[in-house]
Amino acid sequence: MAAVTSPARRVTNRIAIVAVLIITLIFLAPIYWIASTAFKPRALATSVPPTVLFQPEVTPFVKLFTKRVQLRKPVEPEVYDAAPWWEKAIYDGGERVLRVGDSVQLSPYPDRFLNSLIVAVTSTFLAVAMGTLTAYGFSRFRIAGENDLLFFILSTRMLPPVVVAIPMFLMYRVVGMTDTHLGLIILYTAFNLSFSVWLMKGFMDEIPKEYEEAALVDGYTRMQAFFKIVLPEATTGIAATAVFSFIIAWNEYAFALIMTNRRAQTAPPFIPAQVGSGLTDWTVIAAGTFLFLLPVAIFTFALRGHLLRGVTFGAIRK
Amino acid sequence: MLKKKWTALLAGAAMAFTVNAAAATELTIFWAEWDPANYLQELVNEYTAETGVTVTVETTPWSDFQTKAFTEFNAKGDAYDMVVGDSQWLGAGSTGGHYVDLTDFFNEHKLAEVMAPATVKYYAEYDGKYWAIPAEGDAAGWAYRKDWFEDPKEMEAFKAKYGYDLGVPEDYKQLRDIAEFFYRPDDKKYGIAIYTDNSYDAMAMGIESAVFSYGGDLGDYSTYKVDGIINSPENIAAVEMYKELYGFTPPNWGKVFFQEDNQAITENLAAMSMNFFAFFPALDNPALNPNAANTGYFANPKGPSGAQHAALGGQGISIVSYSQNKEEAMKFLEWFIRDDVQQKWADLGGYTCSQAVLKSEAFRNATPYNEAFYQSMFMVKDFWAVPEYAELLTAMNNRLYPYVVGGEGTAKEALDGLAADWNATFKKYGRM
Amino acid sequence: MAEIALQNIEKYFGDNYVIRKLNLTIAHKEFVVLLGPSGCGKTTTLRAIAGLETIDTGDIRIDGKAVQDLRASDRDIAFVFQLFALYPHLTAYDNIAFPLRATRESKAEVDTKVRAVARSLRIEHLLNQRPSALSGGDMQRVAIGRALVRRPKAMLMDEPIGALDAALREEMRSELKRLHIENDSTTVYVTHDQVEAMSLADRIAIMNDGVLQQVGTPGEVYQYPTNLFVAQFIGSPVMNILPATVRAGGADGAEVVIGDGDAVFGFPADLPKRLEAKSYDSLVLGVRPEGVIISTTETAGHVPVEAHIIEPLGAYDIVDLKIGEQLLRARTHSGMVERVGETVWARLDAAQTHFFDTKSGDSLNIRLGEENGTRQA
Amino acid sequence: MAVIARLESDTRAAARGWSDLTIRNIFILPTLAFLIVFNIFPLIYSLGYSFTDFRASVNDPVNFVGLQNYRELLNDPNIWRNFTVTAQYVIVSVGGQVIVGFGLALLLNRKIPFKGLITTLLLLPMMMSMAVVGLFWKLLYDPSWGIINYALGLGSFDWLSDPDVALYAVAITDIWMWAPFVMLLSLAGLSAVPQHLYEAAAIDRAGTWYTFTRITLPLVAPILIIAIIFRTMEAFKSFDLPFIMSGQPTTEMISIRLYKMAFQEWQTGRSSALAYIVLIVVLAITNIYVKYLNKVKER
Repeated sequence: MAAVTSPARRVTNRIAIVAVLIITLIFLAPIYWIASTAFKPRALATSVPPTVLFQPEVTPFVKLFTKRVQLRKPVEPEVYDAAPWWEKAIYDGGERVLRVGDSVQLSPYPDRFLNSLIVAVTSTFLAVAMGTLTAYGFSRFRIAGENDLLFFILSTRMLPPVVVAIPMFLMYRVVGMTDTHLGLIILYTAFNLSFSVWLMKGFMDEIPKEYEEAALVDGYTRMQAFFKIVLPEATTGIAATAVFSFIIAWNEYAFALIMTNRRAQTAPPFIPAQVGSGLTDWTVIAAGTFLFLLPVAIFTFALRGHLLRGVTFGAIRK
Repeated sequence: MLKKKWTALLAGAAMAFTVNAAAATELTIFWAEWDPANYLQELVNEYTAETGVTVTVETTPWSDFQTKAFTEFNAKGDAYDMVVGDSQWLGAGSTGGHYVDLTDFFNEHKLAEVMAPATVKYYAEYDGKYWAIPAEGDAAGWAYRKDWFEDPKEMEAFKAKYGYDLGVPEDYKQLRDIAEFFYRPDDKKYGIAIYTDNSYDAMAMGIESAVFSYGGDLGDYSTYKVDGIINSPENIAAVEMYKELYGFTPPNWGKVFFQEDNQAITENLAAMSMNFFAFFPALDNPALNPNAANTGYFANPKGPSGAQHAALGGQGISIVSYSQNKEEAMKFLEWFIRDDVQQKWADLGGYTCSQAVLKSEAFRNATPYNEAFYQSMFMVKDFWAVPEYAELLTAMNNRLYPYVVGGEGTAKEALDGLAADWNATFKKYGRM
Repeated sequence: MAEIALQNIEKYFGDNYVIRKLNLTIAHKEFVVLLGPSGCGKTTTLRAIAGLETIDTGDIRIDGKAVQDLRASDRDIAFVFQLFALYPHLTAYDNIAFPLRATRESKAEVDTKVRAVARSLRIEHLLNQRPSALSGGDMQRVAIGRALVRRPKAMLMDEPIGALDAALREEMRSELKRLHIENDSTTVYVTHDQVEAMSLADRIAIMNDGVLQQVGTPGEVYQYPTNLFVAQFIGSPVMNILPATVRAGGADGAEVVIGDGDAVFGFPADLPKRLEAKSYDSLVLGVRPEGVIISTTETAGHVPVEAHIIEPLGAYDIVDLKIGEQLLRARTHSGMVERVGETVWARLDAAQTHFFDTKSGDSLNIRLGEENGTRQA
Repeated sequence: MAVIARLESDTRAAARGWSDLTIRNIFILPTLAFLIVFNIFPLIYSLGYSFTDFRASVNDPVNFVGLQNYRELLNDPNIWRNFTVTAQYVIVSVGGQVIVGFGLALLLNRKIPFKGLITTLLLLPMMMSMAVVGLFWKLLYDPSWGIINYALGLGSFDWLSDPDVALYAVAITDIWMWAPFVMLLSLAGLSAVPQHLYEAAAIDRAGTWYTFTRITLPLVAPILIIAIIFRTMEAFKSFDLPFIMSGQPTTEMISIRLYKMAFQEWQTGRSSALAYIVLIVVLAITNIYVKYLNKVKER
C-alpha cells in the first residue's frame, strides 16, 4: 500500500527516521545518565569532561543502604584489612559505617521505599476498586444529574495539591493523622479516585450491555453478572487504570512533603533530602533514584500496551 | 450498615499501619543533614549501648529543615522527641508551646556556667527562660587555598598590584582585593565563594557576617526598632561589599549554600570560600578534597571600623512537647551534658559548647580549623529569634536577593524596603 | 481527455503476484470497467493508474507518456473512492473547491466552476452542508463533483456506489452514465458487481488472481466468454457447467452426453468435426439457463427430465432440472412448470452452448449457428 | 428488544438479589461520600478560615477579618508576579511540549523500524517522579560538570541560577517529561485521520504543506486541544519541578508561593484565601477550555 512518491519525499522520509532515532536518544540520555551515575565512582560523577565509559561499581548502593560518617583521620591498616569488601569501599570514599554494638546501622532508605510501596499499592487498590464500581454504576444505571456529578468528580482533580493540602493538614492535625500511612493513603485515594472513575467509565461504556443481559436472562443476579461477566471484560481497563494510579501515587511529592515526616514519609521527598553532608554525593542520589525508578520502568515495559491505551483513552474521554 | 463496615475497614487499616508508635525504648532526634548529625548519631549509639534505648538521628536537608520541623510542631506531631533546632526558632518554639521548658533542668545542672556564654545566650535562652541545651556550636568562617596564597609568583604579583603582602585577609577590604586578584574567568579560577541561596537563611547569614563586622546590627532586639539600624550607612556599605564579592564568584553562583561553597575548594574554583565550621570536615578529608593538605581556614575578618564578628550557626537541643517519651528524653539530656560525653562529642567531631572542652589545647589543635572556630565563638552575633522570624527572613531574602544576585536597585533601596517590611511585621504582631 | 495504456504491468509481494502481465488500453472517452471478485487485483490496478500504488514492472502511459514514476498529483487524473473520502471538516462546497484551491485558482473561477458542477449534479442546495449531514447518495455526488470540477484527463472510480443501498445504487448508476455522456471523460471504473459493469461499460475487463481474463463489450463477454471463469462470473443466474462428451450419431447428426450418460442432447452434425480441430483432454459444456429450452409436452429431440426446484422470480422462473446427480438450470416463462417433480422435456440451444477444455478452463471457441427466436436475452 | 430485556432483567434481579437501585447506590455512594468528605468538606473548612487571621503555628485567638485577606492578596504586587510567572511558565512549557510532541508525532507517523519500542521508551520520562527528575536535572544543568553544557558546548552557561534563564530551564525539563504525552495523543489523532483522505488530497493535487494545513491540522486539532488542556492544567499546578530545581523569584509559581505562605510563614488564614483565589482561576481556565473544546467538536 505504498503510493508513488517523489525521490525528494523518500529522502525526507529517511531524514525523518534518522531524526526520530536521534530525538529518542536525546530523550533517553538523562535516564541513561541517572542509571550510569548510580554505578560510578564518586569522583567520576562530576568529572570534567563527563565520563561515559567507566568501571561500574556498586559502592553507591552500599552507601545508599548504610548510615555513614566522615573519617576524621585515616583508618588503621589492620582495621581496613579486616573489613569486608563493601566496608573497604566506604573507607576508600573517606567515610566509615555507623554501628550500634556490632550491627551496621541502616539508612532510612529501605524504610522510605517500603512506605512508598505500602501507600502506593493500598491507595491504588482502593481507587481502582471504588472507581470500577462507580464507573459501572454511572455506565449502566440512570442517575439524576449524571453529567454534573461526573464533572464534580473530575473537578476534584484539577486543584493544585497545595490548595487541598492546607485544609487537609488542619483536619489531620485535629485527628492526629499527619505522618501516618493512612493519612497519605486517603489523600492518594481521593486524588486518584476521580481519575479512576473517568477512565473506567470509558472502558465500561465499551462493554456491550448485552453480555450482562444475556447473563441475567440465564438466571444470574446482577452482582454475579458484574463479577463474572463485566469484570473479566474490563481487565484491560482495570490494568491501565491501576498502572496509572500506581505511578501517580508512587511519584507524588507535594502531599508527601507536607503531610509526612518520619514514619510515613515516602521516597520522593526523601531522595532529594539525601544530598550528603558537606559535599553532594550524586552517586548515592543516583542509586536511590535508580532503584526508585526501576518498578515504574518495569511496569512501563510489561504493560506498555495498556499504558498506551490508558494515556490516550483517559485523555480522549474527557 | 455499609458505612459501618467501611469505617471498620478503615480503622483496621489504620491500626495495621500505626502500631509502631507505642514502644517507649526509642528516641528520635531531628536535625539537619550534615556531618555533625552523623557524629551525633555515632555518639548516641553509645547511649544505646549503655541503656538499651535506641536513639535515631533523623535528618533533612537544610533547605527544608525549618519547614519540616514546624510542619511537625504545628501538626502537634510526636514523630520527634527532640529537635536540634536553629537558634532563631527559640521564640516560635517556646511561645508556640512546641518546646518543653528546661529552665529547672538548666539551673539544676548549672549549665549557664558549664557552657560558653554566647551559646547559652543564643542557643538556649528566650524571654528569660531556657528552652534548649547548647549542643552544636557553630559560626561562619572561611576556607582558603594555601597553595595559591603561598605561590611566590602570585605573592609578587599581588604585592605589585595592591601594595601589601598576600596573606590571610585581615579585613573585608583585603578580602575583596584578594577575591578580585584571583578572579580569572579565562583560567576558570575565581576569587571567592559566598552564600547566595535565598530559600532559608543561607544568604542571610552570609550578609549578617559582613553587616556585623562592619559594626552594623539588624535592629534593637529589645525595642524592635529597625529603621535607622538595619538601613544604617554601615549596613549599606556591608551589603554593597557583599554584592561586590558576588562579582568575584564562580559562574552559576546565584543560589548556593554549603555544598557548593565546599565544592569551590575541592574543584579548584575559588581562592576563598565562606562556610560554617561544621561543614569543614569534608574539606579536611583527602578522599573528598584533593586539596585537603592545601586548605587553610580563617575567622570572619574585621570591618572598616575594626569591629570583628561572625554570624552564628549552631543549635541547641530541645525536647518537643508533643513527644510521648519526654521523661526518657530528659534522661538522655542528662547523659548528654555529662563532661565525659561532651568530651567524647568533641572527639567525634561535634562542636561542643562546653567551655572546659573548648578552651583545651587538645580541642584547639584537633583540626586545622578548630582554632579559627574557637576564636569565632567569642564574637558571634545572631538573627532575630522572635516567633515571626520566618517572615523576617522571607522579607530579607525578598529585598536583598534581587539586589545582590539580580543587580536590581541599590543597597539603600533594598535595606530601606527591608526596614519598612520588618517594621510592618513587628507592628502586625504588636511588638511596637 | 486522454488515452490510458497499461503495458506489461506487474506487481508482486514476495512470490505472490497482485497483478500479472497486464496489458490494456483504454481509449479516449471510453468507459472501461474492471470487473472481478475481491482480491483479483482490479483495485490495485486502478490505484496504480492513479499513482496511489507503485508497480514493479511495466509502463503506465497516459496520452503516450509513461507516468509510472510520477506522483498522483502530477498525473492529472481524478479518483472517486469507494468510501467517498470527503474531507469531514469541510462543507460540500469546500470539498468540491479543494482541488481548485490546492492549485491556487482564483476565487471567482473556483466559485463559477464549483457552482457549475453542483448544478449538473443537482446538489446546489447542499453546498453548505458538511459530509456528516449528507445522505450516502449525496456524499457520492459531492465526491464525483470534486473529481469532475478539475476536468481531469481521466476519471478513476473505485466501486463508487458499492457502499450505497440497492435502490440508490440503481439511481446513481444511471446518473453516472448520464454524467459520462455529458462529460465525455475517459473513465476506468472498478466493481465486483457484474450488473453494474454490464450496464455502464463500453468495455469490460475481467480480472482474476491478478490476471486479465478477457476484455470486451458487455455483449461479447456475455456471449463469448473466453474461459470458465468469465463464463461463470458474468451472468445471473450463473451459467450451467457440466462435464460432457461428444459423439457422432443421433437425429441431429451429433450427440452430447452429459456425465456418465445421464442425458444425451442432440447437436448439429459439424460439432465433432470442429472439435477434432482443437486439442483438449476432456470437455466441459457451458450453457446459460436461457439456452436450456423446455417444453411441458413431449417434443421430438427433447430429453425428459425431472423438475427438481422451482424459483419463481416474477418475470420468469428458474427451474432446476435433475440430470443424474447434477442440476441443469433453465429459464422459463413464469408458471410454465407448475410443480416440483413434474417431468418436462428439455434440449440445449446449440448457439448458446460453449465448450471448454476441462484442464485449462479455456473456451474452445466453438460457435454453432444461431437458431431463430430461441434467444431470450 | 433492549427495553424488554432490561425490564425482564430488572424483575429478575429484584426477585433474586439486590435490586438495581440498591446496587447502584452501593456502587456509587461510597465514592461520592469519600470525595465529599476528603475533597469538598476540607475546602469548605478552609473557606471559613480564609476570612480569619488564623495562624496554625501559634495559639493566638482567631479573629474574623472579613474580606481583608482577599483584599490584601489582590492588592499585593508579589502575588500578581507569582501569577505572571505561572502564566509564563505555562506558555513556555506547554508551547514547547506541543511543538516537540506534535513534531515528534509527525516524524513518527510513518513506517519506522522498532516504532513500538521507540514509543515505549519515549514514555519513560513521564512515568518518573517529578521531584527526583528535578533533582537530577540539577546535575545535568550544572555549569561546571553538567552533561548538557558539555554536550552543547555552552561552556559555563548559567541555567538555574540566572534568574532570567531559570524559568526556561525548568520548562525544558517539563518539556522533556511531558512532550511524549503530547506526542502520544497526537499520534493517536494522526493515525485516526483516514489514509484515503491523504490519497484524495494527493489526487486533488494538494502539496505537502497544503495537505498538512488543510487536512491534517484541522482533523488533529480536537485531540491536540485536549492535550493542551491537560498540560495547561498540570503546568498551572506545577510545584515539584520548580520547587526542587530553582528557588528563583522568577520561578516562584503560585503553588510555591502558596506552599511558603501556608507551611513556612504559617499565615494559615491568608493562605486559605489565596488557595481560593487559585481555585477560582483554575475553574475559570477549565471553563474557557471546555467551551472552546465543545466548539471545536461541533465542527
